[in-house]
Amino acid sequence: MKRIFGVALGILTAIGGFVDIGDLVTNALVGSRFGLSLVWATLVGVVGICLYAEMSGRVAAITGRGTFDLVRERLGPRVGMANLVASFLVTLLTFAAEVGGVALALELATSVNYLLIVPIVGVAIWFVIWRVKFSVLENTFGLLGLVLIVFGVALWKLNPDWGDLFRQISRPHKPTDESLPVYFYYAIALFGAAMTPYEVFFFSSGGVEEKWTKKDIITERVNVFVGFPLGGLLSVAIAAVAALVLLPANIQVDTIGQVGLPVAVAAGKIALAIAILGFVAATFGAALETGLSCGYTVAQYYGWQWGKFVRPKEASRFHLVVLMALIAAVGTVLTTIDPVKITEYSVVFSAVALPLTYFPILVIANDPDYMGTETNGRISNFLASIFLVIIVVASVAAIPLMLYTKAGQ
Amino acid sequence: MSAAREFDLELHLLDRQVVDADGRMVSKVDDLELNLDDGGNPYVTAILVGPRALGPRTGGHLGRWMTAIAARLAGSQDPPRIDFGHVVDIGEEIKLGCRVDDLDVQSLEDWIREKVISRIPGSNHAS
Amino acid sequence: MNVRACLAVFTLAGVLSGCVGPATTVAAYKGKALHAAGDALSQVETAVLAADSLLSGRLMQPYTEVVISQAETDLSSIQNSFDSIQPPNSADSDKLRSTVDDMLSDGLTSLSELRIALRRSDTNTVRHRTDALRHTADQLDRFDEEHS
Amino acid sequence: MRASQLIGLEVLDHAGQRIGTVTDLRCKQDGPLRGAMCAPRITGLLVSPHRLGAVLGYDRHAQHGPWLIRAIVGGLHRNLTVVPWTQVASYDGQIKLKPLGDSL
Repeated sequence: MKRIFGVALGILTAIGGFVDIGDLVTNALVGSRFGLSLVWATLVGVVGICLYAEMSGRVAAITGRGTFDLVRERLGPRVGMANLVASFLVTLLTFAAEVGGVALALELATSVNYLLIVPIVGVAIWFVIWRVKFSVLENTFGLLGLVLIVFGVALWKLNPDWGDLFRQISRPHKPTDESLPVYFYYAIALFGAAMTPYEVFFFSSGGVEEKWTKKDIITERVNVFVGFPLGGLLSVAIAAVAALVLLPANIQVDTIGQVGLPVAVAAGKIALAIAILGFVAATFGAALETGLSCGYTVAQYYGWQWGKFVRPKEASRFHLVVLMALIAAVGTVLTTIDPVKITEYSVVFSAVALPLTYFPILVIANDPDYMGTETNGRISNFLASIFLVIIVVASVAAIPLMLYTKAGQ
Repeated sequence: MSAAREFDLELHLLDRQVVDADGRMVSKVDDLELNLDDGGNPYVTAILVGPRALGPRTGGHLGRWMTAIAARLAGSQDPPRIDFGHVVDIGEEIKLGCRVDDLDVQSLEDWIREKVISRIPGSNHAS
Repeated sequence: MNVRACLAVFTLAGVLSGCVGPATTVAAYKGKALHAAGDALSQVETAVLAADSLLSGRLMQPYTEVVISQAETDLSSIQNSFDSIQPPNSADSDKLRSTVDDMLSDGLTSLSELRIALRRSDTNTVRHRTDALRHTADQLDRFDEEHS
Repeated sequence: MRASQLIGLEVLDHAGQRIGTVTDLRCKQDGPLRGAMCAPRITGLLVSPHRLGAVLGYDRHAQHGPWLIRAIVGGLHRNLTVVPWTQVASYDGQIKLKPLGDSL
C-alpha cells in the first residue's frame, strides 16, 4: 500500500504542482500567440524540474530535513534570509494566483462572480490544510488533477496534422509579428511555470512528512520521472489546442474562460465540464501546496516545529504562518487585481528566484557529509551543471525582459 | 562519543536543528554562549535561541528589526538559552536529553498556541 | 540580491502592467491604434467563438455568459484607454482614430446586446448579434492587414 | 560572550598586520563536564583571507560536486589557516595575536 501512496505523491506533485494556474494560463497564452514554437521552453523546464525535484527529494530522504532547513545551515543566516524572503514572496504571489485560479474556474461553472467565491475558497483551503490527512490530500487532488488529460483527448479529436505539429516543435521559428524580446520573455515565463520553486519545497517537505528513508529513493525517482513528464505533456496539450483553435481566430488568451474554449470546440460540453473539474482540482491542489510551502519555508529557516504529521497545537507558528499567508493571498485577489495578471508575474518571478534555492540544493546533493553514498552521479551532475547555467541566465534575463517588453505586451 | 572529538562550531553546530528527546523540533542553534574556563580558554556553555540571538547574525535591517522587536516583547536583550548540559548528541541534528516543554525557550510558540491555534476547533487532531 | 532590491522590483513590475502613455508621433499613434484593434479583435473573436459553440450545443450557458461578459468588460477598457490617448494633430491620425473608435463602439454595442439576449435565452437575437460581431471582426482584421 | 562575536572579526598579527577574518572556531570536546558530555572547548581560529567567502557561506570545507561548483566556490577557500587559541592576545573588536615565539 505504501508504494501506491508513494506514486500518488508523485502524481499529485506532477499534476497539482506541475499543472497549476501558471501552466494553464501561460501555455494557453503562448499557444494562442506563438503556436508551438515555444514548446521547447516547456520541455527544457520539465527536464529541469525532474532534476531539481529528484535532487531535493533525495536530500529529504537521506537527511530527513526540508529545503530551507538545509539552505540556512549551508549558507548561514544572512544569505539564507535573503533566500527565504525572495522565495517566500514568490510562493505567496503564486499562492494568490492559485486562489484566484480556483475562484475563476468555479465562476465558469456557476457564473457567480469570482470575487464572491474567493472567501469560500479561502475557508475551504484552510479546512483541508487543517483537518485533512496529508496522504488523503495527496491522493484526492492528484487523481482529480489527472482529468486534465481531457486536453489530450481534445487535441486528438481535433485530428491535427501531427507531422506539422512535430515540425513546429522541433524546428521552432518565431512568428513574424512578435519581437524577439517578447519571444524570449515568454520562453522564460514557460520555463518559470514549469520550474516553480514551491513544487520543490512541497515535494521535499512532503518527503519528510511521509518519513521517506533511503529505500524510498526508488519510489521518489519513479514519482519524478513519471510524474513531471506527464505534467509536461499536459502543458504541451494545453498549448497545442490553443494553437489549433485560438491562434487562427486571432484570439489571445487573457482569461481562464478562453483556455477552456478549445476543449468545447473539439469535444463538446461534457469534455469542457471535465476540463473545468480539472482546472479546479489542479489549482486547488496547487493552492494547498503553495499555502503549505509558505509555512514550510519560514518554519524550516527558523527551526520551528512544522508539518502536518504533528498535531496543529504542536506546530503553532507553522500553522499561523500558513493562516496569515492564506489571508494575504485571499486579500490580494480581493483587491480585484486580475488573477491572470498575478499568475503571469508569479511565473516570471519564479524564474528569477530559482537559482537561490537550486544552487544550495545542488551543493548539498554533492556533499558526502549530508548525503553519504547517495551524492549526485556523474550524469546527473553534468546535467545539473548545464541547468545551473540555464537557470542563472533565465533568472538574470527575466526582469530586464519584463521591463523592456512591458510584461510581454 | 569518541574521545575528545574535534569539530568546527559554525560548521557543525551553528544553524543546526535542535531536536528534543521526543524528536520534536525545538529551534535552530541561533548562537552559542561562551565562557572562559580557568585556563582562559572559551568553551561552549549554552545554545542561544530565538530572534535575539539570530538577529545580530542576520544583520541588515531585517536582523536589527527582528532583534529589537523580540527584545521589547520579552523585556530583555538576553536570548533564551538551552544549557549545553542538555545536549546528548552532536550529529546531523543536535539532540537534547530533555523535552522542549521542560525548557522555557519557546515563549512565542506557547503564546501563539494559547492565543490562536488552540482556539481553533480540531487543533489537537493530527492529520 | 538583498531584500530592498527584491521589494523595489515587485512594486515597479506592478506599476508597469497595462498603462498606456500618451502618443507622441504619428507612427507611434498608428502603433497604438493597431494594438488596440488587435486586442479588440481578440475579444470580439472570443465572443463569436463562445456564441457559436453555445448555438451548436458544445458550450454550457453559464460558461458562455461569463466569457461574453468578460469580453465586454475587456473591450470597453480597450476602448477607454485608446480614446484617452491624445492623438498628434494630423488629419491621418484623426481619421485613424475615428475608424478604430467606430469599430470598437460597434463591437461593444453588439457585445452588450449579445449578453442581454443570452441571459434571456433569446436564441434569434443571439444569432443576429453574433453575425454582427463576425462582421466587426472582419473589419478589424482588414484594418489590421491594411495598416500593419 | 557569544560565538558570533568572535566569528567575523579581523585578525591582526602582533605587528598589526591584517592576516584575514575568522570564519570558524575549531574546538575539541574536552572542556569542563556539563551534563552528558564535555563541553566543546575552543582550540583555534579558522582564518580566511577572503571576506566574501564567509559572507556567502561557501568557504566552509573542501568542495565536492561538479567542476562548475568547484570553480565558483572552490576559489574562495584556498589558503585557510588555523591559528591556535593560545596565540590570541586579545579579542576585543579585533583579534590581536601574540608575537610568534611567545605562546610556546
